[in-house]
Amino acid sequence: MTFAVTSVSKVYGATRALSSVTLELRPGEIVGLIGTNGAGKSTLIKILSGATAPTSGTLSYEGRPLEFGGPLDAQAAGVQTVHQNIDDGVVFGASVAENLTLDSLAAGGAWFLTRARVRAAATAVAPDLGLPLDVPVESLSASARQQLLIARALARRARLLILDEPTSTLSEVEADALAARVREAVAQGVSVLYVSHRLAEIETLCDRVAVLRDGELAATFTAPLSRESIVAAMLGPVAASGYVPAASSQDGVRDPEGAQPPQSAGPVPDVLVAEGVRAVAGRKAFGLRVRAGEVLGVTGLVGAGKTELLEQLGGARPLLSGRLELDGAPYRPKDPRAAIDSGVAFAPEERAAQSIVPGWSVRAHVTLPWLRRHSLRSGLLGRRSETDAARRVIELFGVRGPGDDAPIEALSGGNQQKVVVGRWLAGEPRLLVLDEPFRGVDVAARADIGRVVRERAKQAAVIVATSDPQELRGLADRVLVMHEGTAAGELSIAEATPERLAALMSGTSTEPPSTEPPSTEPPTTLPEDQQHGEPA
Amino acid sequence: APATSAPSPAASSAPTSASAAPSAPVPAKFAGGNVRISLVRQLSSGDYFEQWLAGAQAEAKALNVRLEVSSGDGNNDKQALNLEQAVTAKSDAIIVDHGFAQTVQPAVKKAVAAKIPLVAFDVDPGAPEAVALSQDDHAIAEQALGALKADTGGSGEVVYVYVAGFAPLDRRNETWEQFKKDNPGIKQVAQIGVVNSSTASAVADQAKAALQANPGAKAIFAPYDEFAKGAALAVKELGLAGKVKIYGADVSTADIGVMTEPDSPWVATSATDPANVGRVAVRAAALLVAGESVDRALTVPPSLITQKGLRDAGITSVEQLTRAFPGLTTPDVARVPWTAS
Amino acid sequence: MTATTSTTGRAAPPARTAGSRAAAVAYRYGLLGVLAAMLVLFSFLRPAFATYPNALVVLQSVAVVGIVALGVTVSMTTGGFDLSAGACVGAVVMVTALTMVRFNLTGATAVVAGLLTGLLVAAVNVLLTVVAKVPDLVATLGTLFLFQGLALIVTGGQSVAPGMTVDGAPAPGRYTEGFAWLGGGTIASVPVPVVVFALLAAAVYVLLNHTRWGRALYAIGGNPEAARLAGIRVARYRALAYAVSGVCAAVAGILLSARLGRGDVGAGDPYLLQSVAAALIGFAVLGANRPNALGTVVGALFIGVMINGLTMLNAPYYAQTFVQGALLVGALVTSYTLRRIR
Amino acid sequence: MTATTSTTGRAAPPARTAGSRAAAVAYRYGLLGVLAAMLVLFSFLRPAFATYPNALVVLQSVAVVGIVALGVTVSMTTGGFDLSAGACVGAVVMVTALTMVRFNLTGATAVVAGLLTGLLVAAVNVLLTVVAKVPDLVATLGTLFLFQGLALIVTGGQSVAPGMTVDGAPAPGRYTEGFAWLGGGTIASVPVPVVVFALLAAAVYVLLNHTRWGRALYAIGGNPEAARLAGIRVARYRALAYAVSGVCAAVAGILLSARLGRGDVGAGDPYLLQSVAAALIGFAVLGANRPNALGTVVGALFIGVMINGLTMLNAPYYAQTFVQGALLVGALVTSYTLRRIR
Ligand SMILES: Nc1ncnc2c1ncn2[C@@H]1O[C@H](COP(=O)(O)OP(=O)(O)OP(=O)(O)O)[C@@H](O)[C@H]1O
Ligand SMILES: Nc1ncnc2c1ncn2[C@@H]1O[C@H](COP(=O)(O)OP(=O)(O)OP(=O)(O)O)[C@@H](O)[C@H]1O
Ligand SMILES: [Mg+2]
Ligand SMILES: [Mg+2]
Repeated sequence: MTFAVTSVSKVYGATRALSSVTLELRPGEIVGLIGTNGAGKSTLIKILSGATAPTSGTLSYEGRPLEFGGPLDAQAAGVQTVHQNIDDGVVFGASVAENLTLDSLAAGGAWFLTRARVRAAATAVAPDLGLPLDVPVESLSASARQQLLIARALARRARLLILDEPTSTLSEVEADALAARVREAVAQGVSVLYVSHRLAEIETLCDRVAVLRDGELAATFTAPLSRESIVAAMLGPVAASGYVPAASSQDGVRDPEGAQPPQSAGPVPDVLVAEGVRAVAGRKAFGLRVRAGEVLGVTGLVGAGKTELLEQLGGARPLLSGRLELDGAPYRPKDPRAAIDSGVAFAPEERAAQSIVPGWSVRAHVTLPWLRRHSLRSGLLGRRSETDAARRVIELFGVRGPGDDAPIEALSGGNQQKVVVGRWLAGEPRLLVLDEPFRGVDVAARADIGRVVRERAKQAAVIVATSDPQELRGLADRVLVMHEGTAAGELSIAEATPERLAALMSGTSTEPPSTEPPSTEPPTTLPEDQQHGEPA
Repeated sequence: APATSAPSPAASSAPTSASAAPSAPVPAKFAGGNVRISLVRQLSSGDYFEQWLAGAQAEAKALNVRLEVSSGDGNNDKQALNLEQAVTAKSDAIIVDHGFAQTVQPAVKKAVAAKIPLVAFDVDPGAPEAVALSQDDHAIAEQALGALKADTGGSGEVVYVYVAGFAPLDRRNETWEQFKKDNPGIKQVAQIGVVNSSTASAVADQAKAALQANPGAKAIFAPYDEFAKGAALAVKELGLAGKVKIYGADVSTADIGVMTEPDSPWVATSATDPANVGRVAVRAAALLVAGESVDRALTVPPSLITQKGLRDAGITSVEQLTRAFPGLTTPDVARVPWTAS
Repeated sequence: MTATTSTTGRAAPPARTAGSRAAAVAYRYGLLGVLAAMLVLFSFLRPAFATYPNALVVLQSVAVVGIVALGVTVSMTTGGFDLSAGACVGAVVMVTALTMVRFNLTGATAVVAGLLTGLLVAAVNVLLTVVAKVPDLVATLGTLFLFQGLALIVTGGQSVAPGMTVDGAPAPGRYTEGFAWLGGGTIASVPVPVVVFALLAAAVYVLLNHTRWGRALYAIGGNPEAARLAGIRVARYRALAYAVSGVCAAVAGILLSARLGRGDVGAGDPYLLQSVAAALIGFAVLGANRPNALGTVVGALFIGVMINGLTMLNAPYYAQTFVQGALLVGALVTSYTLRRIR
Repeated sequence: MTATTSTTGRAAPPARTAGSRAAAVAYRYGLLGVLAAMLVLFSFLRPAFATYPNALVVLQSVAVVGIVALGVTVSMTTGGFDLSAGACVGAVVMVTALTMVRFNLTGATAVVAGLLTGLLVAAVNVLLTVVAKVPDLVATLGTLFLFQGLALIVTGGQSVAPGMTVDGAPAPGRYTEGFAWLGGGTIASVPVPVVVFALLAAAVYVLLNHTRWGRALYAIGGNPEAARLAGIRVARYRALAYAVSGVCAAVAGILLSARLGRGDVGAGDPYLLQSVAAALIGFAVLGANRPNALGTVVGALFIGVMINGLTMLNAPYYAQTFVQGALLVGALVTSYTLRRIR
C-alpha cells in the first residue's frame, strides 16, 4: 500500500531540477513537501502524477514498479493530483455541476443526460460542498474553484492524493475546512502528499515532512515538527546562518526585528488619500491614506473585497465612489496605463490569468509595462536596456532559473511570482499596490520581496493585500482589515494581535467608531495614535 | 460563370476559304511538332469552358500543336500575369480566352511587341495585329426572344435573370432592353440573378421566391445556361410545369438532359457549340503561326435549339446535337488549308 | 490562527433593475426577435410570403446549408473548425454523380459512396489535426484544397451529367428515380431535404445537449487539458466531431446532388461561408455564446428568410448582400452589446 | 536577511541528441526547405522557370496576395481575425475605379479615396469588435457582407470600366497614366507592386518584431488581461491592428485596380482565402508558431511558386488545386510533427 520514489532525477536542459530523490508515501499518512522556490517540488509532483517522465529513477507501488505514460496512467494507479494552477483543471463555459461530474463522462454509464441527472450526480460527488450547482464555473471565486477540484479528486477514490499549494488561494477558514477534509481522506487509508509554503499548516497537518533543497532531499522530519529545523534544512547551512526566519515569531503579526515604522521626524506628506471609496457597490464607504515610506497592509477573509479595492486604486476597474488624491492632486485613473503614468504600479492577484503571457521570456515580462522607456529614439526596442532591466530584477529578487532569455514557464511558480511582482519596482513608482504578492513564494523569498519593498517604501508608499495577515509581519506599518466589502477597522502594527485581527476579520468586533464615520463625509483613517477599540 | 468579354468588333463572319480537301502542304514547323500555343483563360470550370477546352485540345492534336493551358480561375490579374508569362516563355502563338479588355490589353501589347501572334476570344485585344474571335451574343438573345415571342404571342409577365458585369450577359441584356421596347405587351415582373460556383441552385431559390410573389408569370428569360437550369429546377419544384416556360442560352450535354426531361419547362435555347468555338480559336492561331492571312474579326453564329427538336431527333448529347444541327459546326471559319475537315 | 467564524458564502445575486432585466431578455431573444420582426414585415408587405408553400420554399432553400452548418457546429464544439465542409459537399456531389452516371450503379450505392466520401474527408481531417497535431484552421484549409482538387481530378474538371461523353462513348447511367426523390420528393407534402434537415437538427440537438458525448465535446472545447485529465479520450471525441461534420456535409452533398440532378463542379463552394455564418450567428441565440444546434438552425433560417423575403420584395440582387450584411451586423451588435449590459 | 543564492546567469543551451537536433532544424527550416526544393525541381524541369523575368512574374503574382496577407497577419497578432480583408480589396478596387472613371478625378485622389475606404472598413471592424465586443470572426464576417454589398451598390452591381454608360451618357473619366503605372510600371526593372510588397513586408516585420507597438500587439494576443494590467491600452492596439489590416488591404486594392484597369465586381473575393492561407502557413516558418511577417512572406511565396511552377509544367488546372492541397498538407504535417518531436 506504499508508494515509493526511488533515486528519481530530472534534468531540464542545464537545470538539475531533481537529483536522486528517494521518498516513501505510506497509507494513512500526510507527508508535507516543502522547499524554497525552485527546489523541485512541482517537478516531483509532475513525475508522480505522470505529467513528465523522470530522467532516471523509478516509481513503485507495493514494490511493483510503475511506468506512467501520462497523467491517465497515474490516475489509474490511484494517484490524484490537484495542481497549483487551478484554472488548468476546470472547464470554463460549463456549469459547476458539469465540472463536478466531468470524470463520469469518461466512466461510461447512462448516455442520455438531463439537468436533473447531472445535478444528482454532482451532489453525489460532493454532498456538502455548498456551491451553487447551476452557475457557470467562471463565476466562482478562485478558492471555490479549488474546493471544487479537491472534491473531485477525493471522489475519485484516490490512493495517493497530491495537493500542490492547495491553500495558496484559500483563507484560513477555508484552509481549516480543507484540512478536515484531508484528514477524513487519510482516515480511510489514503496517502497524502501536501505542498505548501505555509509552515504553520505543515506543522499542524503533517505526519512527516520532506524538505527539498536544490533538487535534493535535504532532510525528512517526523512529527512533532520543529519549525526552526525545517527552515534550516530548507535554506541550507549557508543561508540559514544569516537568516532569522520570520516564521519563528509565534505571536501574530508583531515582529521584534522586522518592521521599523518610519520614525517620522516632521510631518510626512500623504502619497495616497482615498475618501468615500467602496470595495463593493452598495457596501459602506470608507477612507484610507498612505504616507511616503509607509507600508499599509490590507487583510481580510477571501471575498472581503481586497482585490476590488486594490484594482480601483490601480486603475484596473472603475472607481465605484468617492475620490482619490495622489501627492495632493486628484487622481482618477481610467485604466492601468493612466495609473502607471501617474506613478502607481499595480501587481494583480492571479499570476497565470493576469500577469503571464504564455511563451514569453522573463525579459519580455519584466519590460512589458515599461516599453516606452526601453524604446530607442528610432522607435525600436533597445535589446540592451531590456536585458539590463531583466537582470536587475533577477538579481534584486534572487530569481532562480535559466535566466532572462528563457520562457517564463521554465521558472518555478514562486520564481515566476518574483518576476511579475519585481517588474513593478523597475519603474520607481510613487505608490506600489501589490495584491497577494507572496502567493506561492517561499519564506526566504518572501523576506527578499519584503526587504526590497521596504527599501522602496523609503521613497514610495506601498499597499499590500493578503488574506494571510502573518505575511504582513515585518513588512507593514499599519493594517487595514476588511470585512464583507468594507473596512472593518485599522490597526497599527503594534496593535495587530491575532485576537484583534481575528475579531475584525470575522466581523465580530465592535467596530471602532472612528473608522465607521457617519455616512456623508467619511474622514480618512485616523493616525495610528488615535486608534483604539478592543476586540470582543 | 458566363462567357465574358468587352464588346468585340461587330464585323460579320467571313470564311477564309470554301473548299473541303487539304489544299496546301503541311508547314515544316507543324510537321516537326514544335509549335507551342499558349491558351490563357479567364475561367476554366463549368461545362461551357470544359467543352471549349476539349474542342481546342482536339484541334491542337489534329494540327500537331502543343497547347499550354493556364487559367485565371476568375482572378483577372492572374490571367494578365499568365499572359505576360506566356510572352516571357516565347510561345509561338497565344489564345486569350475571355477576360477584360482593360486588364489584358497591356499584356497583349507586350505580345504584339514580341511579335507573337494572338487570337482573342470574346475580349477586345485592342491591337490591330491580333485576331478577335467572338460569338454573336446579340443574335443569341434575339433567337431566344424570338421563340419567347412566338410562344407568348408577344404579351405576358416575364421573370428575367441577369447579373451585370459579365460582357456577354451585358450584350444579351442590350437585346432584352430593346426587345421590351419593341414589345410593350411583355412585362418584366421580377429580375433575379446570382453568379457563384453554385449558380444553378442559388438561382433556383431566388426564382422560387419570384414565382411565388408573381403567380401570373408565364415565362422566364434566362440567357445563360446555369440560370436556365436553376429556373427549370424552381419551376419543377413548385409544380408549375406547363404554366411557366423558360427561354435560355448556351448548350451542353447536361443542358440537353434538363431540356428533354419529361415536363421540362425549358423549351428553347440559343447557342453556339463551345467545342466548335475552341476549335476555331486554335485553327486561327495555327494559321497565324504558319503566316497565313486570317480575318482580323471572326464571328461564330448561333443556332436556336428547341425542346421539340431535341426530343424529335432523340438527341441526348452535344455530339449528337452537332450531327443533327450542322449549323453548329463552322468548318469554314478559319479553315486550315493543310488539313481535311 | 486568526479568524474563526466562517464567511465563505457568496454574496446574494445582485438585485436587478427592470432595465437590466429587459436587456437580458433582449440578449437571449434578440436574434429571435429580429427574425420574428422580419417574418411579420415580409408578410405584411407581400402576402404571398406568409403562405404554407412559401414557407416550404424557404425551408428547402435553408435545408442544405443548415445541414452543413449543423456539422460545422459540432466541429466547433471541441474548439475545432471545419473549413473543409464546403469542399466535402462538392466532393460528395461529384462522387454520387459518378457512381450513378459513369459507373451505372444504383442510387443506394451512390448514397453509400457519398457517405464514405464524407467519412474520408473526416479521416483526413482527423489525421491532420488529431494525429499530426496541425492546428485545425490550417489543417482543414489543406483538406479543403485537397478535396476540391480531388473532386476536379476524378472527373478531369468536367461536370458529370447523364449522357456525358466518357472516352468517346456516352456515359451509361443516369440519376435513378429513388435518388432524385431525395432532392425533389416530398413526405406528406414536405420536401425530403426539409425532413432530413429537421431530423438531423433534432439529432444534433440531443447529441450536444443531452448525451454524455455532447457534454464531453463541450468539455474538450472548454478546456482540453482538464478534459483529458478527467479521462475523456480527447482524440476520439475530436475525431467524432469531425466525423459528424463529415457525415453532415455528405448528407448535404447527397441532397444537393439529387436536387441538381448532376455532378456540378464547384457546387459545394458557396456552402462553407454560409454554413459558418449560420453557425456563428447561432452563438448569439438564447444567450448560448457557444456553438449550439438550436442557434445554428435559427441562424440558417435567419439567412434563408432574409434572402427569400428580399427577393420577393424585388430588391435588386446587388442590394441583397448589403442588406444581409447590415441585418447580420445589427443582430450581432444588439446581442453582444446587450450581453455586456446584463 | 539573506536570501537564496542567486543563479542569474543564462543557462547553457541544453545538450541535445543529434536526432532531436535534426528534428528541431527540420521544424525551423522545414517549410523553407520544401520551398527551396520546389524551386530547384521546377528550374530543373523547366529552364524557363529559373529566369529573371519569370522570377519577376512570380513575385508580381504574389505581391497583391502578400500585401493583404501582411495585414491579416497583423490583425491576427492580437488574437483577432480579419475576414473582411478580401471584401475590403474589392471595395477599394471599385472606389478607385469610380473616382477616376465616373467622377473624372485624378489618380492621386483615387489613391486617397482607396486608402480612406480601407480605413472605413477598419473603423467598422473596430466599432464591432472593440466597441460592441462582437467576437472577431463573426464581426468581420458581417463586415465582409457589408462591404461586398456596398461595392455592388455604389455601382448598381456593374463593373466600372472606362466608357461605361452612366445615366445614359458615357462615363467621363478614365484610368490615369500615373495610376496605371502603379500596376504596370517598374522601378529599376522591378514591377511597382513587387517594390511596394517588399517595402511593406519590411515595415511590418520591423513593426512586429522590433517596436513597442509590435510587442504590445503580441502581448494582447498572448493574454489580453495581462496586457491590460501591464498598462497596454488594449482597445487602441486592437484598433491599430485592424487599421493596419485595412490599410494593407487598401494598398493591395489600389495595386490590383491599377493592374486590372477597371473596377471589377468581385475582384477582391479570391484574396481572402489565399491571404489567410499565406498567413497561416507562415506560422510554421522558423518555428515561430504565431503570426509573423517573415512567415507570411514565405507563405505567400510558397503558394505563388507552387502555382507558377505547376502552370509552367502544364499541369491541368484541375490537378493544381489538388497538388496545392497535397503540398500544403505535406509541409504542415512535416512542420508540426517535427515540432512535437523536438
Ligand atoms: N519546463 C522547464 N524547463 C526548464 N526548467 C524547468 C522547467 N520546469 C521547471 N524547471 C526548473 O526546475 C527547477 C525546479 O522547479 P519546480 O517547479 O519543481 O520548483 P518548485 O519547488 O515547485 O518551486 P515553487 O515553490 O516556486 O513552485 C527550477 O529551477 C525551474 O527553473
Ligand atoms: N468571480 C466572482 N463572481 C462574483 N462575485 C465575486 C467573484 N469573486 C468575488 N466575488 C465577490 O466579490 C466580493 C469581493 O471579492 P474579492 O475577490 O475582491 O475579495 P478578496 O478580499 O480580494 O479575496 P481574495 O482573497 O479571493 O482575493 C465578495 O463579495 C465576493 O463574493
Ligand atoms: Mg511549484
Ligand atoms: Mg483578492
